[in-house]
Amino acid sequence: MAHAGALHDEDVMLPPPGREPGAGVYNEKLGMWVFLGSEVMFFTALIGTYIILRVAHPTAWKAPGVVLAVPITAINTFLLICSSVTMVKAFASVQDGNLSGLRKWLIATVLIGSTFVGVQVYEYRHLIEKGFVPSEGLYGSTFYTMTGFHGFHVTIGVICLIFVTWRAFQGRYSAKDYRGVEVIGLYWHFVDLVWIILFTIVYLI
Amino acid sequence: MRQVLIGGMLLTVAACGGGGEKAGSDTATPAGAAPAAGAAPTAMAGGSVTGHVKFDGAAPANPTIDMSEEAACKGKYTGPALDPVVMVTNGMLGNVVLYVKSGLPAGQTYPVPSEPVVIDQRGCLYHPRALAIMAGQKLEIKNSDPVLHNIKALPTKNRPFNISQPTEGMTTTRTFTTPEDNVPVECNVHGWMHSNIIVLPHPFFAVSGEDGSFTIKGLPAGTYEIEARHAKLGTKTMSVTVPADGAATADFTFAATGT
Amino acid sequence: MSWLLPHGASTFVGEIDWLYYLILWITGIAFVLVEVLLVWFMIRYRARPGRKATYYHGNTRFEIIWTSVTAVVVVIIGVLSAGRWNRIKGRDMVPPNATPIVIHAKQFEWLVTYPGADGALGSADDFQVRSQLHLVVGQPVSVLLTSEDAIHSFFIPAFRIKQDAVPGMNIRVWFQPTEVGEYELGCAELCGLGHYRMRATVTVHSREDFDRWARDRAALSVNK
Amino acid sequence: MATTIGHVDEVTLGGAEVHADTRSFVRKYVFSTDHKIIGIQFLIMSLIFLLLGGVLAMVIRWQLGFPKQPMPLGGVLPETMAPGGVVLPEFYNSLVTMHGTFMVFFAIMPLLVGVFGNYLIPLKIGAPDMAFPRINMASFWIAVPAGFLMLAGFFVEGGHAAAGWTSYAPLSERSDLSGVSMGQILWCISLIVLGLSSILGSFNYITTIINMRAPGMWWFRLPLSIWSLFVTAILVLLAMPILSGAIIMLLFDQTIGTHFFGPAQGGQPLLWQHLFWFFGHPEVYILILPAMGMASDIIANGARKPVFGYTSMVLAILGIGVLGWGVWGHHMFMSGMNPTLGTSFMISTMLIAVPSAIKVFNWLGTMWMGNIRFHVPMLHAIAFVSMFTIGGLSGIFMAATPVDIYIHDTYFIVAHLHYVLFGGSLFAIFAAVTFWYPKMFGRMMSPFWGRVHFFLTFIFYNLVFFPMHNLGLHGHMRRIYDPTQYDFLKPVQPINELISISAFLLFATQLIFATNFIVSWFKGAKAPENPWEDNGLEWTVPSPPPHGNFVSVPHVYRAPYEYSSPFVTEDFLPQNRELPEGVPSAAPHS
Repeated sequence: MAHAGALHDEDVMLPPPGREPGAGVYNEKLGMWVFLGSEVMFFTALIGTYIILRVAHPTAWKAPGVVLAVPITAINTFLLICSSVTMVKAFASVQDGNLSGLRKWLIATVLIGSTFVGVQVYEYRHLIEKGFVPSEGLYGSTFYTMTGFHGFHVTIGVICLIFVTWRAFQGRYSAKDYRGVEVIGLYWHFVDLVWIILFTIVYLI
Repeated sequence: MRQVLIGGMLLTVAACGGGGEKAGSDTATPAGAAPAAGAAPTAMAGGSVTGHVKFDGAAPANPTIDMSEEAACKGKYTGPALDPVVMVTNGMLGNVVLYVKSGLPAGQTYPVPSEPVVIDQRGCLYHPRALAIMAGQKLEIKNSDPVLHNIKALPTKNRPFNISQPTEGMTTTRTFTTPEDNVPVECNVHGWMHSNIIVLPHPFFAVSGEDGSFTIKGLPAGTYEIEARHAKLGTKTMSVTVPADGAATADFTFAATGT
Repeated sequence: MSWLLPHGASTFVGEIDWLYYLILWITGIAFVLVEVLLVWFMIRYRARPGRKATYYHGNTRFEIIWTSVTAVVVVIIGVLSAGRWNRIKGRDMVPPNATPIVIHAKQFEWLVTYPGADGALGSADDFQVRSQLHLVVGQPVSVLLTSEDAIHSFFIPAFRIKQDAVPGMNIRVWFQPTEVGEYELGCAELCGLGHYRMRATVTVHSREDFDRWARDRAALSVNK
Repeated sequence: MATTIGHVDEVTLGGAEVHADTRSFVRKYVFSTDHKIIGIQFLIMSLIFLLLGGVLAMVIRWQLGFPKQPMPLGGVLPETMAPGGVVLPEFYNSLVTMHGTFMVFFAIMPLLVGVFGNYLIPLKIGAPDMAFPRINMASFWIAVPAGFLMLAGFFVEGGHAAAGWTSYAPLSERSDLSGVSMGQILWCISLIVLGLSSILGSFNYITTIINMRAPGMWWFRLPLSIWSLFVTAILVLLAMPILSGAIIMLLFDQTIGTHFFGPAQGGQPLLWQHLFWFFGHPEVYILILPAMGMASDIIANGARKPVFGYTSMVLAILGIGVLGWGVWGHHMFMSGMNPTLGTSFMISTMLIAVPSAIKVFNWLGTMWMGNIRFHVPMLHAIAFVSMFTIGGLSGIFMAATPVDIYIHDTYFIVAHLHYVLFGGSLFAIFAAVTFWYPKMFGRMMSPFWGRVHFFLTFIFYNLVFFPMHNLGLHGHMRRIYDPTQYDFLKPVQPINELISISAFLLFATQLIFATNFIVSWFKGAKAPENPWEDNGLEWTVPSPPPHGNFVSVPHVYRAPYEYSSPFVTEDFLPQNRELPEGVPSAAPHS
């Protein structure tokens, strides 16, 4: 087997060279897709519980908008969708090698993401002052567990985005190697998708 | 590496959290027991209050307990087992908890009595059915039945406990750290077994025996308000002046209706 | 160390024991077949110098045979089970003439409420007994299981009946005792430190015997 | 990904694998990113927890065999657990709970998935290391605090969790019912942390197996141990988050007063059972699939013959992996859920019995017409087949719902689960540890003491667990502290005593394995390059393999089980051995 070291720098974005063809993508991307599989099951457990409890005990829930502030959260949802758009823009610009565009859009994504978490924390504080606490009943329990863990995942996403942005500023990414950006982009779109589902079934029903 | 640090931190919190609690429950922590700093604990004075708790009118019938499923306890009774809620023997009322309600100098702390208060489980009933204990004093729970009893105490201010005593002759000691008005105690294996404990900040209390008599010892001179509490018949209070080293008498009477 | 089920005293005993013995036969044969084959192969094909194993990758015909045989056997057992299961546990299979009883499971006791002379629950003459189940031989009983605290499991080995009592749910279970005698009822779901002590006696009387017991039992006022 | 931080010789993908090792002792053996070191770290940790789980079992057996009599050495236990050496009922419930929890989560699962997943996957597929070495290291170093958290539970107020390893609500979530508060909370936190460690491990294994197989290692040339570890990793990936979600809800119920499972405010106790067993059944397949895979490897090696029906064995593994998700209801026939669900779960459970039967017949087929060498791993693997058969067959009694009415939550179930877990997984683990010990440590475990340990374990194991079937058939309920309370159980109490005594002897026998394991580390005979004359890629590198495993990327030419091939004189043909032209690389597939 010829010494494969020489090829090492160019094709790091391809699946590991000199190996049996696997999933056709490089390891980190495949790893993230598989990890998102486990995240799907985690939210299935939480959302499944919510659906079962709500079907079995519908009276514990109030009509939409009575307890939860739908307008603010609608804006918040729009914000999170925008952050997915900025993430895609960041990814597109790094593919084109436009590193300043990458940095700009990454910062935008971080800012919008953290605003989303901020608004959610504000909403929590407001709800708790109004007396809507997790121990209030099934409504409170399911609401805080689902949206709380989604918020936790968004926070982890923002922290990782900050890390990716910091490495972008170090010039770590280029048109030939933007794995970090793509992987965190996958995670971010997943978290955004989960919120769209959560927003519908928690706030609008 | 980050997860490792979080894991480590969780671990230390759990370990010292665990350690700290452990010490609190079993061993009496004198410092924690005395309420306010106040004057140093004084030696026991000579005054005392004695008396009887009488019961006038016909004693209500105590409920019978169906112990047919607990042969070991059923054997200890000749007739049907009665739950002595209102224990009246020739006009005298037992199981009444008497204690000094007020009149003690404020902020005064008292030494925790060394001998434990004993609650005995005999014939699948608590003897005595109600009792008082000082915060920090040892409560000795004895099981004289060859049968499992579990002692579930559900106080609010103190730490609840739920311990079991599967064999005869087993004794377990617990302490209550903070004064509490009423600690309900029950046995889940025998649904009819109930008892109440009042945790006091001072050692001046007594429980009236079957003959209704009681003595509260070691009181310094002064006038005090003594309260007598019966689980079912309610409470009565009476103020008494205790000489420096003599005995004052205080007799309570409860009626069938009980105020 | 016997493989026979202990003596039973309810109508379910016939159905459950028969299916158990059928499965015991099937699994017994399968067990002997596999273990004997295993031991025989170990002896017959043990390593001997100069000998080489047969270079053989498998045989699809065998695979299809033992897969289908296993599938058929388990499907047969499944079909036989489904009918019995529905007869025993089906929610609409409670016989109409069953005596209604409420059994309230609580940590470490069974509180049994009897309908009293008028045979109807909720009437004034109902009375409650602690940890004693008294039945009339041949009379089906429909027990409404409730629980106050943890999950308990109403289990009478002699009647081959078991049903969890779940707090927050009223679960109906019915059975019909067929022999006079004294049996035991235990809790089969871990429910706390006294789980092993949730024993109750089950006494199956003749009709007159039961009436006599119920009469003097109702007179006693039982504490809560 | 090439890293520039710290040491230079981080493993590079595709490049020359083996480098000069310049790492410090700490980087090399403590915080190592080498899958082999992590495998050995998991091995030591899980063997310790296996021993601990065994000690808890001994206390349980003492109490069941000799109820309420003071236990020898019992005086060492504090007054809250065993005053005067007499085990208390609440401590007994904690023992039962923790025996199950330690054995399932901290012994068998790490031994199968953590140890042999880590050690064998890269070596057997010809990869230098795992896809994400640092996440692999994090996976171990998150499991360690989880273990300490679980151990800490014994020392807190109110004792350790006491609601069974299944921790059914509402007993588990209400401390006033069980008398346990901090212990249950620690139980929950520890399993959530362990869940994170397992999820990190599983997506690492899946990525490695998919993307990093050596050239020529096609999917149908993977050894069955790797197939089973691959399907197991998928089961772990999808099942552990369900457990974490369920336990988080249980933890919230206990701490911040939410009402998921508390019936008083609308919560549903059955919801916990559904969530737990939706994780629980894939979990028990996680506990058996790797054992099946490694047993297949070792039986093929022992019988010197290709595995019978390789393709159907792979399909059986996939079948178990898929069907495993649809059978969880058979744990809940009596739970009060709608009886018609009982029928549907019975049918799906009957279906899943078929792949297990296929595997047993194929193991027999493998030994048929073989040239069987009875080395110690082969003895354990044969015992695995015969004991797993009993476990599988006793499962059919429970699948038949009417019979389950009688035997649910009795010792028949305890016998079944110990026949598949101890008779199945643990015998396979004994086989695997002995088989790959020379690869891990470069020395052989003593064959003599291996045989002594095997025969004694086999005898005492059956003396302990076979009579449990009869106890269960007699109606002996599960998890009861003192069976003599029931008159109908008094006649079977001698069986309990027999089981207890055999259990003590079984535990003593395991000390032989432990000493053999530790002593051979230093004094074991030097291991030849291929001690079992096996075809696996791992035997083509020195023992223990250097960091980076392969000097150059191996090339695979044939299926893993080409024993007694007519094309070579020896009776084994390693996967990477190049044969001259004109010799077919694989025989016609069945």
